[in-house]
Amino acid sequence: MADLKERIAKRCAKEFSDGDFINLGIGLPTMVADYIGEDIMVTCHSENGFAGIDALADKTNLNVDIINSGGQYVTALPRAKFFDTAESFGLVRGGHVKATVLGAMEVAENGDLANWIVPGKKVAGMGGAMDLCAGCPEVIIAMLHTQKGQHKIKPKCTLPLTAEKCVTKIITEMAVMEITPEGIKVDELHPDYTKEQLQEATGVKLIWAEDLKPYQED
Amino acid sequence: MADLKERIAKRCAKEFSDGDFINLGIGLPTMVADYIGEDIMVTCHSENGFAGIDALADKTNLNVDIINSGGQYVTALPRAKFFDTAESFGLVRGGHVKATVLGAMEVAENGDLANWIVPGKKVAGMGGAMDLCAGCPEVIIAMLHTQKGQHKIKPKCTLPLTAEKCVTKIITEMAVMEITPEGIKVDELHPDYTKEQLQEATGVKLIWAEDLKPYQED
Amino acid sequence: MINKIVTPQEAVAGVEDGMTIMIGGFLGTGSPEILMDALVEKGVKHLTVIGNDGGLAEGQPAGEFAAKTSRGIGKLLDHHMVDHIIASHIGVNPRLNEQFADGSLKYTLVPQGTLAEKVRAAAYGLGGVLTPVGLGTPMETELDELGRKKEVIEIDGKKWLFERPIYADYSFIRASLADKFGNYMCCKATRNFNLLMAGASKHTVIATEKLVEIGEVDPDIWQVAGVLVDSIVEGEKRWQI
Amino acid sequence: MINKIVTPQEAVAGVEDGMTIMIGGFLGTGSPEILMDALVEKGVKHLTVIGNDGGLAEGQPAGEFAAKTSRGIGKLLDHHMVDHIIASHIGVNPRLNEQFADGSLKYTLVPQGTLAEKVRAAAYGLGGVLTPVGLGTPMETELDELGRKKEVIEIDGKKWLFERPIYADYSFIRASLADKFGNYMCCKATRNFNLLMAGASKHTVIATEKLVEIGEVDPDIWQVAGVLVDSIVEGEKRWQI
Repeated sequence: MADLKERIAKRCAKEFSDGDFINLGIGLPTMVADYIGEDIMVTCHSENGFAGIDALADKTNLNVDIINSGGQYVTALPRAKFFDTAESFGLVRGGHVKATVLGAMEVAENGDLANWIVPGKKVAGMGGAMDLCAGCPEVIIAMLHTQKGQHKIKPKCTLPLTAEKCVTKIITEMAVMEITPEGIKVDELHPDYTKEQLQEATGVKLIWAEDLKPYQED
Repeated sequence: MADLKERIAKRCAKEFSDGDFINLGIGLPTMVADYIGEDIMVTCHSENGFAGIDALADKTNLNVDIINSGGQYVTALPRAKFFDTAESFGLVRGGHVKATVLGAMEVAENGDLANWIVPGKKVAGMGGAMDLCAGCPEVIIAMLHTQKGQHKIKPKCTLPLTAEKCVTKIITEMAVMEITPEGIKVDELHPDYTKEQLQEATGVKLIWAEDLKPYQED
Repeated sequence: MINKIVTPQEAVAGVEDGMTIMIGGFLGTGSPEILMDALVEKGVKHLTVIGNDGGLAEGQPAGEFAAKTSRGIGKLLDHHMVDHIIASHIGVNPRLNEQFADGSLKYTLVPQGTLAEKVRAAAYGLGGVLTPVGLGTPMETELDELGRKKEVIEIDGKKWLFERPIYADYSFIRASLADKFGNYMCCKATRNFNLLMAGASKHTVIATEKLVEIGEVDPDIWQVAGVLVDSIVEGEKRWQI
Repeated sequence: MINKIVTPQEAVAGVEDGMTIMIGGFLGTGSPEILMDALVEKGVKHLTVIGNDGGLAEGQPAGEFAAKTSRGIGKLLDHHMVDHIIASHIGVNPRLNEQFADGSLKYTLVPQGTLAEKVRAAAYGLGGVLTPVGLGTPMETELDELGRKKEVIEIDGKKWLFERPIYADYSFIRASLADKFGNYMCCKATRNFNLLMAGASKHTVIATEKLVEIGEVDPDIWQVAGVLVDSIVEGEKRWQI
């Protein structure tokens, strides 16, 4: 499982190029930062207050005024810009944060995303997730393809939405898929799986790219 | 004439108390600052970029990065806060600039104000005047009571408005008047003039305060 | 001459049961702790609180840097002083879900960037916010913090969700540095809502870590204008871990 | 690694006849002069210009500190490069009224605070501005800069004027200090529109008085994020009087 998550994080990291400004959600998406090439300069947005988040802090470099959006003490890059919440989400809503990488509970065929609430369960709140999904030009879902054998990619979301028609790409351990006006198109398939297996693990009829490629690993 | 303008400026200065944040328009209103008591702390807004405008600059203290809204080099008080235009007019629109003192071409009985454009004449633009008149809780008109014998206080403005129902007080060389729901009420009359003279110089029927006072000079 | 410097007790003296207050901070970072302590001491009840989240409870976040006491809004929750919380995230501090469950606390959720703009609109006299955030989600259909229906407004063929400004009786803000006129700045990631809440309430109170004389530092450092600040409290401490 | 540092000529190379550009400054103070000079050198025509005003002409303001050359947008007006100016104040620079009179220039007036919010709304992805400013005035009935009707929107019994965001092809900004990533700050009264225009255009260009290495100064000094800046030009001078 850890290996699969690492695979997904590594593949996500390939989405970015020099100069990009991006946001990485909590959990698996946070791992993406570890795999971004050192030859490119990618700046990560910490929605609570700055552009240019670096690693977790330790006793030697901890500044109590610098946390990430999960409340952990972190360090900031030398090029960091600190900001208030209006500026932080102005950057998001204005489309200046090119991409956000997030997990999902459900993704619909049209790009609808549900990842913030399960009715009846403990309420956590959307935090900045709705802003990020509505504002970022690219919303990349990084997740395990299914949950306990259940489809997460579905014709329609059954849970309340985080944002409508926002997802642009889905990266799982099995495949790399993009949301198109015609439906979900598979661009890369991992060699561990067959087309049939991917289709079976997915709740909507997949479209296969004419130039379907193997899943890019390293 | 200069004496009359000085009288008006001096009287306007009495409107302010310790801690007030105000805006003074160009011309006569700018003179008001000279008469604000040194025992109170009044902060003046320079809409182009800061709170805490002081005197005009000279060769000994000139900073080319500090101008007033008329483009003149000025100095800033030690308590100055510099800001961008959104913050400047956020303070105005939010009602945090308690009062603005402005000249007028026409003031209507209901507080409508026209002071920014004469159709057919050279166009100057409203600059920040519409924001100030719509945003400041108190809009104080400081002007000579009439222009070449013509009424400036009228039943209705004939020129395009700067803002509707914005004027709260009118201070001229003759009187101090406030705009009330019933009409224009005279609170102070200068001893150089009779009630009849003031009424004649005014285009609307005046209401006389029950406790009509002499014009406060010094 | 006007003197804005008061004790924490004086700063909160006007806060009454049932009032609405807004509080800076993000999971406690950048919250004015000495004002929270003064509110707890005063023992005011039935507050409506506007903030990003519910602060932290003792022992959060997990790990070696866990707090030895509650932080920020968490202190008010510990003492059951809050009836209604308006926030973007309410999942971290366990007091929140406990009090939702026992019925003593209700919540209104607002997306983080929308909450920021609602506060700014209140401070800056705007009629509200037109945002794409929340369209097609429960934000579109749920009532707002005062039970008002939200409108979807279509402009030039594109839809926007209209959200109203949000006002309070008091804004409680943490500054890193301030002068005696109330000009202030917040270091690093403590800016969050602290730069936005000044002027959005009837009374704006800052608690500052450092206080300097007027004119002591280059004014280019100030992030918020002292003209918005009614009261200044000295003695806010750097968070100790 | 990405390099944003270019010459003034490179910074304006993409500006074409007929484009819309927004320019920081207030009567010249805080305008990026080296970018204006580069535009004049390039000789681009039929521009739509968004700025607070028309800058200054040679000899303005009257008095001992009069400028020896035109300033800011004034330089573009001297060379008849502008077809349409969108500004709050057009009375100072005499070139403006001359060119209105000869029919070569048209104008759209926007109240200063509204113009600031329109620019901010464009940069920050908001649907527009709801302001009380301009109600009952010609602003309510005149068409906006793109000839669109403005709406008066009534919310909870109060009227607001709806003004749309304003976008451009290029934002030309003057910074006092910047780092090589594009983080920047503007000293004193040069902030005006310079802190707002970044990100409101397809391309954001800053001309800076001082340029430092990344990490050379405390990041708390920065007012605008380098992530919004596409190109950085060195060599902007302090205005000489």
